[in-house]
Amino acid sequence: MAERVGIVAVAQTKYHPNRADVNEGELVYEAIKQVLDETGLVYADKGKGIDATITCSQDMWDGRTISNLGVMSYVGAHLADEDKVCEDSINALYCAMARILSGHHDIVLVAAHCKESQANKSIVENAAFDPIFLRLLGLDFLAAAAMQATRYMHRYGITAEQCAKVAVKNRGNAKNNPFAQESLNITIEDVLSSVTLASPIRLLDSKPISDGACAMILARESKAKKLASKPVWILGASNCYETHYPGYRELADCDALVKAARKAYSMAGITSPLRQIDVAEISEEYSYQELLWMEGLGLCQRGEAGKLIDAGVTKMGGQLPVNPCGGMLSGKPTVVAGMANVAEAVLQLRGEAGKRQVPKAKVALAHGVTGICGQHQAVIILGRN
Amino acid sequence: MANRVAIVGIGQTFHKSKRPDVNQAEMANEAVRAALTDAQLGSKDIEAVVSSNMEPFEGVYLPDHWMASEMAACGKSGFKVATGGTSGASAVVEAFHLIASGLASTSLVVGFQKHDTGDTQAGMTACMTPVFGSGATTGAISEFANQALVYMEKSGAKEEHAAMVRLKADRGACRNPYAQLKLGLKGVEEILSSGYLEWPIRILDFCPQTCGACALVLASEEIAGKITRKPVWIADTITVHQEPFRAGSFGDPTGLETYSQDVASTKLYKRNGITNPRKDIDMAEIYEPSTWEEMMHYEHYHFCDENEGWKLIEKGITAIEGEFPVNPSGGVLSTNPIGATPVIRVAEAALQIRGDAGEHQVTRDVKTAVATALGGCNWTTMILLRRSL
Amino acid sequence: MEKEPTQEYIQVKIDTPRPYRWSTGKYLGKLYKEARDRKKLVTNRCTKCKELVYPPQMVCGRCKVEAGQDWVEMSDKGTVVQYTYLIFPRWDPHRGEYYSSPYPSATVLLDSGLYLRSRLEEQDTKKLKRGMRVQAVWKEKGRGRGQDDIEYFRTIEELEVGK
Amino acid sequence: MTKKLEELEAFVVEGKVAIPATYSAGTVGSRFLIEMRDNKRIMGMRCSKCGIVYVPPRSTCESCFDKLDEWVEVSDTGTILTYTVACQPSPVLPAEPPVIYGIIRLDGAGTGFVHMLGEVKSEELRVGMRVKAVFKEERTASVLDIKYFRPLK
Repeated sequence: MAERVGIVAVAQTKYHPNRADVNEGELVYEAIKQVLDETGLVYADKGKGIDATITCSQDMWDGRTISNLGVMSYVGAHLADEDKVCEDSINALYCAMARILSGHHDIVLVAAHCKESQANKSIVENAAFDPIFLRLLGLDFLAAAAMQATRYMHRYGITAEQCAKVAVKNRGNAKNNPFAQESLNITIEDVLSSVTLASPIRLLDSKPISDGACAMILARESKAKKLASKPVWILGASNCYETHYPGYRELADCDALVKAARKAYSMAGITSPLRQIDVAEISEEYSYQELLWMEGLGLCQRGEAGKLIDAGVTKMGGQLPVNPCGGMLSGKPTVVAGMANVAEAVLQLRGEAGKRQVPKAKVALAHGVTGICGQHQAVIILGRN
Repeated sequence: MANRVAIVGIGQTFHKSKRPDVNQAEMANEAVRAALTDAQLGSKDIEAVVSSNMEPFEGVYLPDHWMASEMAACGKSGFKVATGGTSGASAVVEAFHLIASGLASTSLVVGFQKHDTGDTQAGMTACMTPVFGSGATTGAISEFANQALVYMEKSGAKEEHAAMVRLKADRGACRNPYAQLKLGLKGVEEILSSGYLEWPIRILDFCPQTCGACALVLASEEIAGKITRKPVWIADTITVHQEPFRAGSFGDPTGLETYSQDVASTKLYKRNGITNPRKDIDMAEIYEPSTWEEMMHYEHYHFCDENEGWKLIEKGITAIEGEFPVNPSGGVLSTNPIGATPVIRVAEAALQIRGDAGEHQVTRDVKTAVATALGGCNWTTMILLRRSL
Repeated sequence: MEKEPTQEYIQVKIDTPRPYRWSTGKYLGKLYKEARDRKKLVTNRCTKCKELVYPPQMVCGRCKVEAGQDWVEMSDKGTVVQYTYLIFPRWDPHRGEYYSSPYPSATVLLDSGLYLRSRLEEQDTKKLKRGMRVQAVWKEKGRGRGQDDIEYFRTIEELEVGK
Repeated sequence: MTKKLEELEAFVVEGKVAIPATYSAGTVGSRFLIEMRDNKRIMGMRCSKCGIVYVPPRSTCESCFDKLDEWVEVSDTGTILTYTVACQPSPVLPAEPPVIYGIIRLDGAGTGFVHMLGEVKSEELRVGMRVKAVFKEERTASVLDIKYFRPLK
């Protein structure tokens, strides 16, 4: 059996609505500098430092072909190994994990950035739709998500109040997270009376525009134990695609997530996720998604996530706190969000999550999603032991 | 100990300048089907799909999502990578690691580019944002033009040598059923009378724009042993990126620069006991967007000494029947669907090892081959293939 | 694979431009400020390798360390190292139109040691030669676009110094 | 040697990336669009193995990966599977908001068809509502040759 892969350092920028004061490189370096300082690592050849870098960014958000050109100096790519993954950044971690498990690399730096503020969200997202049958309709991820929300609520009787509870919970949790972009003291009524963006999704059901970066260092077990006093281990990881055309899918289910989770759980030896997982960080660009993805993750039966939020299972102090950091709803950029979830999970497992610490967290779940109505889903299970 | 990884399926489209009969997804699907057929596997046998494409060329964000079904990716693991021209090689590298790590036992690599959709040169120009100034964004052709000028002066190569590279490429392309440009050129004079794109790059010195896709099926040793008698083993891979050169991205009039090709090949050869590349490797498929680039790459990959690249072409050493054949497929000069181009390099090198290259099978018995890719600002990825490990 | 030519194939044309608000970042911002306010090109010298970092950047990509703030003012004169000129107009993605600059593009080695990609005023390609001496001509109006505040380099009559 | 570090300020450069694109609908997509343009017919593709009828049509079966070539005409009426009312202005919307989107399972189809809904008040919308395609007078072989789907009276 191969050595396990450990996460030895994590860093995030504070998420912000507009980081016009820095370019992409300077932004990502804010996070990278921290992980380099923390581990004392330098960029070097095999055996002496970082063996490879996996970056994650999107040309469409950066407005630049080969977006990694903008960060290459800051990630130590000169005369070194670098690759760029173009999905949510949690997949860059998966890629880095493969590099280590393959035995070819010992220490890999992973860095992701996105400045949503510098592009137009609708135009970028519209470009993801099939240009022949969908794009001219003027869809963006919001409109598609809204149709998924309608379908999900219709099919399983999920209510707008239950979705609003997610928004209230996460925005409240954000008060305890120094990296969160914003925290709000809001009520269910505030959510339900906020302006409708695309029914049933309202302003407070959705995430704000956000800029930020995240960096991490992964290492094989023997190295990880030397590099960090509290390494966190990747126990399981997987990802999965499903079909593109939203009309071909049952949007109220999320088969890709079911498959990704099943694989990650089997690697991690998890048979009863709600009982075995202590804290979960789930990417919810819109409030309904936290509920729908919980079902896909098998944290409850299909259609039962509303009951969990009603019962307070996912709040701080509940059986399985979900998004103690405040989630995407409190401001995390697309692309970066999945890695930020892993970073938060690592802090939880190290017991370094400050006021948002979930007591005695030993196993954590981090989730990342890319594309239209969760077309590409990824799950990583992390553990302290 | 890492799992061994073999290429067990190879498929590509017929490459053309325009493909109105298929959308991008259907085009990729042709290559995927061909690779699965070659591997004698069904779509359900694939566990992971790694794809490569540069989004601003076709203006599709997350094209792997649009094309997921056609790439047999639904219900499978996978992701897309993009590193410029090397994207396809990056996809091979990551798919290789997925199997070597045990995270998957079979994986599909899909590279594609549909050039009749957008404007490739414009897409490349957009690799600099306007914050750096428009003087800096002269596009790829200018880069290669500058580089050619530097190389001519430094090495003593003449335009005739560039023409010989095209002639060699064309001879290969005419024997390769999948190649795009098949000109049937008779001699260098014909090439030397073609017009200039940008001094001193002639139209025939440069690669075409292509619609095409290429797919590979990679498998673990266990699976490969069950399904094929002719596995091609991925012995090693290496990626080396670098900072832009002081005086532009590709040409180096300063003589100060270290080339990523040099660093990558030196490391790769050392790790794999290759002391004399032209002897220890039997053929190469390299990424040469221009004729001049091919001659320079001979030197940077240590196929010959410095300033002697043009002599290899002059002496016919790199011809199909030569001592060390390079790009018998016709290479990038004949076919260039950028996202797929490095995958084609690997595919063609693997076909040579299998002895399945048909009319463009080289004379030399190919046991070891190397495939290279060029991207970003002179970034390199190399993949070393062997008939047996 | 060939389809009969009579088949009608539909093409969907989409030309929505994608707007962006790119940030220069802090270091390149310094160049922008000096170019706009003083018609000077500045960049930082890496405190480790002592080489000019260009465009100015917080990190020296070659040394892989923070480059520091040793700001150096570039001379506005230099020598043409390489040049090339467009024969076909090309699509400029940042203008959204075919663009054919009449000005040849050159790599100029500034006397202060920096290789700079810029345009040459001289449009007669027969008069272009490597080693020719040139001087930056700054835009009088509309500065604030960094290196683009230099309109082009004009040919100057002078002996090559120090070469 | 320690120099006082300068406070540096970034500039913001406003601009765009504009590369026009021409997407090939391909053999299957073209036939679908041409049938709508010329005959106001909505065509689907049936997988003879799985029996699924795809609308819009596709050349590869989602389920069994077989090549598909069995064209079938489906009805221009169908049932709403889901919908949304996009209320806020956006540069990509084809009309002034509100724009209503829906996924409609056309009679005879096995999948949902994504399009717009019209001649209906937002509060009347419901999953399961019966709707019918309204074609434009001037048709150009585009997915927008259908103006929208309106409720069946």
